Amino acid sequence: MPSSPLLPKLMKAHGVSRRSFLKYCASLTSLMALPPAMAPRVAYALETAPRPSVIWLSFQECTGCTEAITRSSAPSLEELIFDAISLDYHHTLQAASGAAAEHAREAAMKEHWGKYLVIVDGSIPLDEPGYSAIAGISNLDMLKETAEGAAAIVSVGTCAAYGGLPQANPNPTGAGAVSDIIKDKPIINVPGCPPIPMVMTAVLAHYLTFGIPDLDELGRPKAFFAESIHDRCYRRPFYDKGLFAEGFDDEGARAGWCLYKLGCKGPTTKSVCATVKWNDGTSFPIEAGHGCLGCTEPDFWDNGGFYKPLSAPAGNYRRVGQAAVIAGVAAGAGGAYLARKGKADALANHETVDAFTLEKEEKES
Amino acid sequence: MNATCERGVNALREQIDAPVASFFSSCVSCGLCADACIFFQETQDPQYTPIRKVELLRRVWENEYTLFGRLKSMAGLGNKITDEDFTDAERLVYDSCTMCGRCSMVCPVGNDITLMIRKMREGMSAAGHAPVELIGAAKRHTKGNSPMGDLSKAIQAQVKHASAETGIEIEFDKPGVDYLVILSAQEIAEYPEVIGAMAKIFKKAGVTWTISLEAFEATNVGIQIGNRDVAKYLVTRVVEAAERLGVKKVISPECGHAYQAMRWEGPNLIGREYDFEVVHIIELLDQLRAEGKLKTSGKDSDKITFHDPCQINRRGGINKEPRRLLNMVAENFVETDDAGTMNWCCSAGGGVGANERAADLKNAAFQLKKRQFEKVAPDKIVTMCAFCHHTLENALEDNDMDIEVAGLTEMMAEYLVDED
Amino acid sequence: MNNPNFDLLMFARGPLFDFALLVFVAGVLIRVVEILVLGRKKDFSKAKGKPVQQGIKTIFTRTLPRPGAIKANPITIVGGYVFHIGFFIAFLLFVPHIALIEELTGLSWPGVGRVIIESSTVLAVIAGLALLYTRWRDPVRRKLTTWVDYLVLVLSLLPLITGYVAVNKLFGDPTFMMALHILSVDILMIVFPFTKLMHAFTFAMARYYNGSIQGRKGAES
Amino acid sequence: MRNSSKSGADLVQLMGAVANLPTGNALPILAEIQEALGRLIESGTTAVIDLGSIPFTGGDEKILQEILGDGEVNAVLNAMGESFVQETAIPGVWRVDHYDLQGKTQARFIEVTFIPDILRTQPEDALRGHEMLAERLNERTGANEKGG
Repeated sequence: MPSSPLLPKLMKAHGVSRRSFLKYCASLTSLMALPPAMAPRVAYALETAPRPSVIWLSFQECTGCTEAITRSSAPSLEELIFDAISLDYHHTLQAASGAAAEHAREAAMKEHWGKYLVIVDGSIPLDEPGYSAIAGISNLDMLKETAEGAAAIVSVGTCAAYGGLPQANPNPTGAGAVSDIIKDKPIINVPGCPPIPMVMTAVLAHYLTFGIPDLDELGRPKAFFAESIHDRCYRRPFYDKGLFAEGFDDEGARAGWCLYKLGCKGPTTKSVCATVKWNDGTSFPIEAGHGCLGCTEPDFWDNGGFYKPLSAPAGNYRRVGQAAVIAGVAAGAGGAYLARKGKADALANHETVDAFTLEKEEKES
Repeated sequence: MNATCERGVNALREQIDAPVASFFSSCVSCGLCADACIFFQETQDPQYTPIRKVELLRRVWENEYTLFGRLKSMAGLGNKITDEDFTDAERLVYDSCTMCGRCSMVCPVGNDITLMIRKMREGMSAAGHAPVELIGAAKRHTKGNSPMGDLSKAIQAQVKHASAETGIEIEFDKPGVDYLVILSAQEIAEYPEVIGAMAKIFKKAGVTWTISLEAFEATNVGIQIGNRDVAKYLVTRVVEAAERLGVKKVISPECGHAYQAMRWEGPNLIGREYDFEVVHIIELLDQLRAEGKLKTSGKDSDKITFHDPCQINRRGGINKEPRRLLNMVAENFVETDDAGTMNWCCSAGGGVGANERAADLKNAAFQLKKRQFEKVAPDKIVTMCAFCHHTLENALEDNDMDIEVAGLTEMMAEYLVDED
Repeated sequence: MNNPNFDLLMFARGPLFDFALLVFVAGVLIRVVEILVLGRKKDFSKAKGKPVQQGIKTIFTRTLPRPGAIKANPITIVGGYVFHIGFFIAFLLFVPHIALIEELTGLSWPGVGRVIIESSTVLAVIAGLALLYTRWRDPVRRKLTTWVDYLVLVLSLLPLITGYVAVNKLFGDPTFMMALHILSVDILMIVFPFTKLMHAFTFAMARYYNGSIQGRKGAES
Repeated sequence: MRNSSKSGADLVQLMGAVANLPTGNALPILAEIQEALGRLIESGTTAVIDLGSIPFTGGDEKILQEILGDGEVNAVLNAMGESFVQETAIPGVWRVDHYDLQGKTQARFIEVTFIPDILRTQPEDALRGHEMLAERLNERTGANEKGG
């Protein structure tokens, strides 16, 4: 029975003790920023939640999000969560292809109409349906069709959440985000390029246990996107001390100084990268020596350049500056001409005065 | 050819140059100039804030010499200058300003407000808004040879008297001598002792000098009124006499604005350098002292303080010279507060003394001097400007203060070494 | 989906900054050219001192007040110092600002830590408020002050306040506050050439002229 | 530039020092513990405080440790990584720190309880233990039978 809870059986199969499961639930509760008293409820929900049917749609994407979520170095409970879902359609992972694969999707939709979860990675081309299609069905049609019977949609990765790289200027395909198209379903955005796997699992766990998490104005779960990377960055003390790397290979960079001047977008980027980190907590981009690109934010490709400091102007200031000098000098010259002329006229109009013409007519007598 | 508002505006237009434009561009309305002004200090009336006194000049500058001002005028938002504006400025530009220059010293952005008052007066006088007393003096000086009228007879009598008293012959209009001495009308009328004093000192120093009967008057009411044409006319008399006589130097007497007129404004009024040098009498005395040609013996035991004339010290750069001289002859020399570069005006310079309308303001301003003198309580106040001398003498008397006032030249002559 | 806060930030950093830069650079150039072109008549009087040297010297020496001046106008002078010094420390020594200047001009220098930047900012704001107060309360300054002066003072304080709020995340979305911070600077740049903010450039000219006029006479300045 | 490597090391130290400055959150937490302990005595209500949910640095930990101290029980769990369950010198107040397989901190809790749940053997595990023991006994007896 696909809808029966599978987790206890899986745990047993993997030789995971219940104590380990409780420990995991406690940690998960903390990660989801839920009160610790909720831990037993998390455990209960995970144990009893029916195994949901999940349809994973991949559109204009690079498969990085799928890679990230399937690349765990050690077997973990995160994997169990994924095992707990019934991934009925994922055209990269599933064995079936072509018509058979589409049948699987249709069958799953039919069987779980109104209850299945749709996960989307990749953006949707809106200019021309033919830019991206699967089995002859355009991404737009497939999303609309699949979303109709969905209980909720999780937009995984910045492309699905906000348009991402395909939408970057000049946006050749007219790429749009899921939320640009689907307006009548709850959508959880888990942006990132790719998102942190642990965040994806925690969001799924939250969905499985308590439904849609608390979202911010950009549709992101607040538990993972409330604080900026800058706030929790281990290099922050250097920022506060005024110590900044000037190049990627200078002494400051090697000493671990702040990467702000090298274009780090940490201050304007909300994500838990600096605390949860990547590859099972090994590191994150800033720790690896590169500034944050701001990948969890909309339009991050076009926000003024990856290597330009956040405080630097982002427009055509060089050309404008030159134009300003020319305009200033030209207008100054015009003003100068008028001023000089005014003064010359004044001097030409000078009436020589003597002691007897210092008074006004009516006063003189 | 009569004074009109338009003539006044045009004169202001002529006066605006890069310094003025930079001053107005820089003013941040901090108000620090107010405390530098003797009239504000004594009245605490904010209208006497120095920079406010030149508002009219600022308006002309904004209207006519700035792009944004021009655009404003084109949009009908400009400000039209009327004769009333000039009338309103009279009391600020003439009555409550002695052009003492203290405000120019304190302005944090470096505005020379005093210079702008001088320029304002060009416009005021051209528009017919100069004080009547000063206009009268200008007329008298133009027609005669001094602002007090014709002083030919008086100067001849005073010179004769000095000659008789000192036994030194003083020749008028003698060509080829070292120095041409010019005097202020105040000295001729009130303090003629200075003539004898100079005669004695120059004789001892072995320098030759003369006085010109055609141009003996050093003062220049054109500078006080603020009219360059009048000032030029008056300064030309002295320049012509000096060059005709072929003197090396013209000695500017103990008179503040005369020094400004002769030494600093004169060449610019006539548009060329002089063929001679202009030195202030105190500068000259100090030079003679340095050369060992001025020797004194004995010292005055009175408690003496020194009053710095604004135009000679702050605006003229003669600061250490009088002190070096005074120390030769004064045993008990005490400075007042703020003495030197930041000294306070005698209260009546820059034409204020002649201006009846400003009498109350002048009296109010003197109270500051009074307090300073009371603090030092000197027996004698020495100065190097006949008009300061005159003002202090009268004001002290009006305020029932029994303090003697003396000119420095006269005092130096008194202690000249008597050997032969 | 867009982040309106980030879009505002990009607008402030992008097109509006470009416009502000245009107005600022062209405006300041016009104003400076306009002053210089009026020129000065040749002075025929024989110099006693050294006008050029004293002019240059006065640019610096006039930075210090005359003895006694502080006592007479404590708020204006002390407030003025604290405001200017604080403003320039926050502006010129905060590394993100240096990064901006480096981007524009290629010039760079070391910055200082947050403690110094933030205390300077706080002091500058307090000083600015004190200056505002004395403008409003003191009869001399009240009479001199136009509405533009009040506006300029307030506009000069806004970048300090918004910057402090943004960096410390006191309230509001930090990205939004950062956008407001840059917006406030853009506005300051735009009003700059039209107001007394020009003194930041012309004070050196004014002090030079004053010094050289006095210097010619051998008088102090 | 001469001393830069040295100053670099100093700065790393400094960075650590700055990161470990107490945030001032230790005392409020202790007050909360005191209150929770009262409730535990009165009504048997247990409480859990998640130290990961608020800014809590090494400096804060030190203050907490100074005041709570070490108690009588000190258990190490080996459940998908280590967990340390220690009773503090204040009986009824427990520290529960979970680490993952890589030894990274997963979660830090203060539990105010008579015994942390995680120490108890879970019925499901006991059930599995019962099965396992039966299997093992079966194997042994089976082997004995064969061998005997």
